[in-house]
Amino acid sequence: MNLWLIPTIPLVGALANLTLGRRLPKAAINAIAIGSVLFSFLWVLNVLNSLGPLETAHVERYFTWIQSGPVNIGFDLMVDRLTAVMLLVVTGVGLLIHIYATGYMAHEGGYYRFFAYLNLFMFFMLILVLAANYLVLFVGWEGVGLCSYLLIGFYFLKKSAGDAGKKAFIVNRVGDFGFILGIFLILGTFGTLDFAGVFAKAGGMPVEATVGVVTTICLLLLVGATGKSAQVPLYVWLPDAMEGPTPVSALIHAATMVTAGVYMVARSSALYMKAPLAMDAVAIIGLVTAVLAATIGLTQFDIKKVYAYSTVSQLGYMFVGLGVGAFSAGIFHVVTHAFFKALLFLGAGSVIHAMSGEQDMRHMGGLRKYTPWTFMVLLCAAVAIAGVPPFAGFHSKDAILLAAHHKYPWIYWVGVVTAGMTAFYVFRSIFMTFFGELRMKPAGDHGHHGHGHHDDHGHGHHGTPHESPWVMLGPLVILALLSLGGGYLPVLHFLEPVLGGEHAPHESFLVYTSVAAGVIGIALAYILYVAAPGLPGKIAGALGGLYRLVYDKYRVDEAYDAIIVHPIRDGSRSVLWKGFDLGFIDGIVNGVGTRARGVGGVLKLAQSGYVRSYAAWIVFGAVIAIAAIGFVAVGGVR
Amino acid sequence: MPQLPQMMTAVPLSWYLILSAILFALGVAGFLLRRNIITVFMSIELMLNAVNLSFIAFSYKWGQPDGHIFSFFVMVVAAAEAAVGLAIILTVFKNRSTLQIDDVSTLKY
Amino acid sequence: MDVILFLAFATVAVVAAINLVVQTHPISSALSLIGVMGSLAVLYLLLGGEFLAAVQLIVYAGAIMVLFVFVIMLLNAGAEQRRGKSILATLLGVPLLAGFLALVAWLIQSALPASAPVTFGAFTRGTPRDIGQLLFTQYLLPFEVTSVLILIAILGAVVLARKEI
Amino acid sequence: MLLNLVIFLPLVGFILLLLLPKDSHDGIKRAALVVSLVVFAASLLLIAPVQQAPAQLSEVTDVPWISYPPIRYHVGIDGLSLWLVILSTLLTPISILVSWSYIQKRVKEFFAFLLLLEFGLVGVFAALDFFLFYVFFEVTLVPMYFLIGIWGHDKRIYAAVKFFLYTLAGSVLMLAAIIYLFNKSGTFDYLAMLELLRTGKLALSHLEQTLLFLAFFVAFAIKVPLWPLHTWLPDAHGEAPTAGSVMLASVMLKMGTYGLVRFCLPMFPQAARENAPWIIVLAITGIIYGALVAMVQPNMKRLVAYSSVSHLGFVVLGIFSFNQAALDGAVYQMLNHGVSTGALFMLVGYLYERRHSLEIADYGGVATPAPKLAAVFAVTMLASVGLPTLNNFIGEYLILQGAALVDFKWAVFAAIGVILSAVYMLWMYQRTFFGEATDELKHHMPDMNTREWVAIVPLLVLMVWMGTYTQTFLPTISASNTKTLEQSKTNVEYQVRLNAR
Amino acid sequence: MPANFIPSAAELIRFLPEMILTLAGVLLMVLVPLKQNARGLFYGLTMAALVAALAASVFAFADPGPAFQNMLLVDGFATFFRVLVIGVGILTVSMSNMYLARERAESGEYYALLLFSLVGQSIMVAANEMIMLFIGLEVSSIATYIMAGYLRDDKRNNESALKYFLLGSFATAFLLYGIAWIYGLTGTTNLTEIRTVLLNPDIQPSLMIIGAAAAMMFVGFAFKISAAPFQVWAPDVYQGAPAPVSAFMSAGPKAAAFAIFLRVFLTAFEPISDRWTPIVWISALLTMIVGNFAALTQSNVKRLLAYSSIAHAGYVLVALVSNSQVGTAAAMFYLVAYAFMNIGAFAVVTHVARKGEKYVRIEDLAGLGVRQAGTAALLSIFLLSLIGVPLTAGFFGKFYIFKAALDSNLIWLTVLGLLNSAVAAYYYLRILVVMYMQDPAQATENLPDLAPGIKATLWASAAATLVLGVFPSLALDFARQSAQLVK
Repeated sequence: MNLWLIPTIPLVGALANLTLGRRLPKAAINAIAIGSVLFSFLWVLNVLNSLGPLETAHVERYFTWIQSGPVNIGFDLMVDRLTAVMLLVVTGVGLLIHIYATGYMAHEGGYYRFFAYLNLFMFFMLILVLAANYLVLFVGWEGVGLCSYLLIGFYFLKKSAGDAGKKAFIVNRVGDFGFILGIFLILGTFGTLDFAGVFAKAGGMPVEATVGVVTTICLLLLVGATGKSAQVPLYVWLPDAMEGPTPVSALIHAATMVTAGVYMVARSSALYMKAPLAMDAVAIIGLVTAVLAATIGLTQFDIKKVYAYSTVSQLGYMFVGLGVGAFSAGIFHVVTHAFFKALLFLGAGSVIHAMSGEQDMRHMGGLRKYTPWTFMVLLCAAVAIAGVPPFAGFHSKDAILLAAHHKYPWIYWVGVVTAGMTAFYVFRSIFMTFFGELRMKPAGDHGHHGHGHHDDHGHGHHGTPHESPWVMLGPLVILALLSLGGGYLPVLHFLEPVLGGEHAPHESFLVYTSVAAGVIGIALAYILYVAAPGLPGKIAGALGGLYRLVYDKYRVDEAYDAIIVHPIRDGSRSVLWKGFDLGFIDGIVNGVGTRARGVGGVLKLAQSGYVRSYAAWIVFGAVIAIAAIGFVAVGGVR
Repeated sequence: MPQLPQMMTAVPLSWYLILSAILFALGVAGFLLRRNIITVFMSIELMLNAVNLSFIAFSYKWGQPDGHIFSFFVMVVAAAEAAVGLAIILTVFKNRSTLQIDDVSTLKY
Repeated sequence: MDVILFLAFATVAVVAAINLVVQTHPISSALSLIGVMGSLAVLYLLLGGEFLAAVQLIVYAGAIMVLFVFVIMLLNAGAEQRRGKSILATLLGVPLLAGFLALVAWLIQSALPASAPVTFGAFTRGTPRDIGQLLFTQYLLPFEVTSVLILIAILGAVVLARKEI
Repeated sequence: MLLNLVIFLPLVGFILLLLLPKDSHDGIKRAALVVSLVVFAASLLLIAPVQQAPAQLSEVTDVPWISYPPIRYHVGIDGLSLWLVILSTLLTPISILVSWSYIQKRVKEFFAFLLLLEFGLVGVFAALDFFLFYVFFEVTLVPMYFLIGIWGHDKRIYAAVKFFLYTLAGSVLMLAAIIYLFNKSGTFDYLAMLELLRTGKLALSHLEQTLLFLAFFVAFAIKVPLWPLHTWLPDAHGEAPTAGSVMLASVMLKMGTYGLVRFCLPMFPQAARENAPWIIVLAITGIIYGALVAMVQPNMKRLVAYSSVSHLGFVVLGIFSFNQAALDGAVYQMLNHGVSTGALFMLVGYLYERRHSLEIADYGGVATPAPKLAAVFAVTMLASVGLPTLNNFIGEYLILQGAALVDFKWAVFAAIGVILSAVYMLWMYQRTFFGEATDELKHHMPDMNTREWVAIVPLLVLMVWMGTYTQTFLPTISASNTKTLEQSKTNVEYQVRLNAR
Repeated sequence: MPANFIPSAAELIRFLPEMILTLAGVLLMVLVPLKQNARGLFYGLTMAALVAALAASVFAFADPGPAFQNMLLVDGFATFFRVLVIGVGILTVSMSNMYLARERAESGEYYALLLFSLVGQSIMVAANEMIMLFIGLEVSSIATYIMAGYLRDDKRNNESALKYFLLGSFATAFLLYGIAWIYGLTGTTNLTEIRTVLLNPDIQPSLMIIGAAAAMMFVGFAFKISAAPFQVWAPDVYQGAPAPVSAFMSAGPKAAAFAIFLRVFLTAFEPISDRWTPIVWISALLTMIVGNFAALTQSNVKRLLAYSSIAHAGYVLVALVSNSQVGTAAAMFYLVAYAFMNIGAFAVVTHVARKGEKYVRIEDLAGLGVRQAGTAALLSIFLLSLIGVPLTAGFFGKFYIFKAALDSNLIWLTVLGLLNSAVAAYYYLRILVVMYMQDPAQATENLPDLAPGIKATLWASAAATLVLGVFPSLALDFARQSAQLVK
């Protein structure tokens, strides 16, 4: 079935662009980039079409990767229903975003570099979802992390971009630390890393026999997932990741990569279902993340930041879904979220494009008459995410909430509140951006804030905002349709057989409540940002410290710096390096040297140059020798 | 200790040896104490004489003249040493015009 | 008789030796050394070393010491002036000397508790005849080699003491 | 025969270079390059015979050298030494290439010393006679001492002397141990002695075995270097010329780890096992410590040096886990470290040749004027932080996996080093390559030239190759390691029986 | 009294080397006044004599045995050392030629003295009798005293000669006194007979006195080989004497002194070895420590080499302590190796020092690696050998010695000695550092090219150092065969 073609073609595209791109015209670069993704999309369709219903997983083994003693890992790829879903999302959304990017990045430097990285990302992401064992999955896992590092740091001239990229990579490393330990433990426990083998063995074992170690495994995997999927406490990298170009934010930090954690947990559902404790941990972490991020989202003004925190919050939702056992619901939300969140980001990108690089919503407003299309598509996305029936978000979110209520009702209620907040901040952004009148700063001034790299966006048309070209709007429209209708995709029924997890009974009351929460949120947003624009400031003032705390994202970054980063760095410098290495050890080493010279300095004083003192030495030695050999009959110092 | 009458006629061999030891030691002392190079050298001669005395005493003990031969050779050596040593002392005196042994101490440490 | 002679000349020898050590003027040291040698010659005789007694007087006291005195005169070395004393020498020297003496004396006593007492005339093989015989038979090689020694002495004197040409 | 060629051809080249006229620089360089390339080609031919029977010794030569005590010229290679030999023969021509324009003064001596160094290194990995091993072990000191001391940076003399004395102090103990072993067994031959141990003809008391093990261990631990005996390394690396750092990091450090695997494990199995706990503690300390200190180094080369301390800590951990996977990983990691750290030092050298500074602070924004250099550096850096599909990942994974199978907490602590490696590397990379470049930096920073490409490409290829298709290398290593572990186990059983009596 | 005292032809042959040397010396003495400084002639004559003597000593070994009523014993041991000292003589002569010319010193007397002192040494190493031993020692020493002060107008030479002479005679007096007592208690001066007496329980004299006497002989020997605490004279003397003479003294007479030391203590006094081993043990350790540590702080190359030669004497003493055939062989090999590398080093110093030995500080070697790469390379070979780096003779020397020590379970002495050799590496490395890693100081007058004589010495020594470093068996096998002193 040549599954390997699916990831390899984008890889080839990436390499081609990396090596030759410098000399190629933009058209060629586009052709390579989009062509490769398009190919793998089509190939995915072809594969799924020919594999049929996928009752059982289809595995392809290529070559032994690592073979040593107990470790025997092949480079294997597989397709089952979960993979199929992810494949379609990744390649499909990925394709759209590639197309969009050709327009968005049209005037950027390092064009070829950008698309090379993007293709490389596709390669690793596809490896990740196609992997047939944990280590190959880990390859994709680390690979996408690398690409996100490269793409976040794409504008490497800016220090902030570099920092953000570094932060992303390192925080992910912390997650991977847990993940790899989990892998060690899996191999130690089950003797293999193949999904099939592991789950088969896990299924075979009695719960009480394995619960301890399996729980440990699941928790370690969870650590990995929190890193990649930006959950508490490792979510801090994602908002900064918005330093990257908007299409990157859409593809990697909204639609695909960040959902890898969800995918991995869902993939390991067989293990998790044997570790209730771990399940609860997943749910709690998801919930905390959802609430925390949502609250922050309420207060931000940078449009991309708003959507970033929204992403974190939505990922939290997915984890709640997984944690309460509704794996397929979680994945379903991954799919719909991919649609509307990608759309939100791309739309935001279009807005930024229109505003020639402006990202602060306080300087926007009334855009709907300048950029009607962007407005329309963003509206679709908004209603989708707000959970307004019958649009995409409604279905997935409801599935999760119902399952949550089925397990822990209180989680449901918190979820509902969060849903309300979600609806609020999304529409807040819509209203601030498209309603009211333009609060744009005088032209030529925007270069100073906003972002330097966007300056070349402004070329030609300062002043009035402008609608984006069709190459950007096209994908937007498609995504808009998907956000609207995506809820009717049969993902749930497709997945439940493979992922298991009990199906929650449908209770209309609960549905109405959550919808109501969404509506209330929208209404509040309208009141505050359209009807009575003065109000938010007052409320903020009223809340005072609390507001500022939330506005400063609970100062988590500062806390991490103060508690972890600085102590380690300064400690290493002053204590370990200066103190121990240079001070202690080299002190000893050089000390020995100086001592030796000192001893020598003393010893050579015997050489006073006076014959008679020399004679004295000889006599002295003679007496000693005579005494020793003559009288001290030692049995021999041997 | 042998009894008195015998003592009148005969001397214990050990007395000779003790005498030679004393002379040897005095030679050592002279070497250590005297500052005039020539005197120092003479102290060495004194030591050699002490050694000779022992040799001869011992060859009396064994009743064979090997010891005499040995001390004869010692005298020859002493003569040769005297010639060379005094020549060296002369050169030193020529260059430094001193016979104080402690003045000849530029090479040190 | 022997005892008197021994004690007498032993005393002379020791006193002269001590004098050698304590005198500050080389000449007096030299003279006392000659004294030591003279008395030693007598003791050699007591031990039956006729030949050596002669050699002692002729070669040693005669030739060698004359050489010493000659050099002393040549360099007209005066008495030592006390200065530049090496502390180490004095500090270590004296006690070490005492220790050394005691050590050796005690050794000798314990080593030869009952050695044959020395009576004059008991040993008769120290005559020039015996010595000569041995020198040209048993000790031929060393005797020949001493010639090299003398050569070296000559050479040394020539090399070191001759004037620049 | 072929092996002897690989060993002695560099020596011939050394003498040849000495005979060449002093000032025909190009001739000297070319000659050196040709010789080293021939050696490399020859060493490649060694692969086939070894792969026939990786656990056995191939290409064995065994002729008497010194009649008393009976010292033989006994060389041969198996799956363990094969790749290390090839690593040495590969990196020598590369070092010659990187020194092509770097070395301006006293060219002749420099390249001569490089070849002499190669002679010693190959000899070390091929020797099967303790005495011969020691001889080669010491012979490598001299050229490296001069390489650091003559062509190094400002503090070169201190560094060179420190390097020499540190290593010498360690190896004299090993010499004592070797002599002691000879006096007990009457042979210097490695295989013979193993046989004696196995059959019990050579019975070492527990104390003897422990002391001998420690004597060898200290000598090797200094070379590795194992924390806390590592402080010569930053100085040596920091001051050495590029080629010196490359050879030192890539090959010379492996002499220590190789010695541990080749001698300490099979010869003194019981002592090795008994002392493993605290050795592993030191190793893990080194992993974390090295990473932390590397993080705060202002000087690139010292940073990489400390990163070596960290990486070699992994190797030692793997060796003393007494586990197939861990040991395989350790040996594999020796090669990985040789490739990736060697490449890192080369790239730092490229930067130095352009900017004449090793202080990270003097750089920044290099990516703008020299994107290719930046890209290559990125790949190398990623390899060294253990990114999957690049070589180091395999080694680190196997080591940690193996250690985890023995004792999970070892893996937990050691894996912290993996996080930190990302920290210091990325931070250094960002400070060096990202940001706005000053004009004069732009002016001094041409991109990589052809020679530099030629030098670095083989290593890049290896990074990917060894990271993706390990079957080329791992089976041979694995086979010989299986034997090593086997020997050590049997000897342990024997020892236990002995002490039971 | 022996029946026939007329020496047989065989005996004369066994004495041939000494005769040749003596005759050559005398011939020189005769020629000197006739032919004013005909350097070439004297040089050629001396060389011829030395080569002849070398051949003779090998030839004499064809029929080993005693000579002259057991005064001499020409066995492998004696032959080994005869060849060694005469070889040292050859190397010294070939480097001295240029030196004497440079210093405008008469060469005839110098060579004569050298030959005579070699006579003394080759008698020493073959001596089987205290008298022979003593006379040989004196012949060698007195000649060396004169050579140490050979440049009579040089203050350093005078002082060196005076110190060497006074202290040397002083120590000799102790030696003599010891001999006297040995004679007094055993009634013989023949080494093998002394041994038999000591082994015979019936006539065994008080071991206490024997020990004391042995101790006094130890003082005499220890002085000659500059073992602590009798090493004090060595640095001053080596520093003051003409460089070639220092080279000679540290290689030839020292080796000979070691030879008799080994012979006396391992044959005559072997029965009481458990008495003297401890003190030699301590002395060996002290010698290594004093030599190495004091050398760390030296700035004058000659003085540094003097201290280093003290340290090396310490290593050889270790071999003596191990008191075994292996140890003796090790000591013999070491002395050969040491002779070559040390003479080589001194030869370079001689060359670099220029007229009047103006440049003998370590700094004066700065940049030698650039100014005269060849010389520097040779010196580095010698230094590396002195450090004991493999593939040089010095390494095998140390290796065999410490192996012998371990054979005798001298574990602590071995470890301490090895650590000492690590310390020693430091000051040799300092010279290497200065040569290669420091730029030449300004205002150093340019270095003349290597004179042929010195070049010959250097190349020969270097070649020997390396060859023995790769094929030690060449010298060691013979040493091992002849190391058996007690038949």
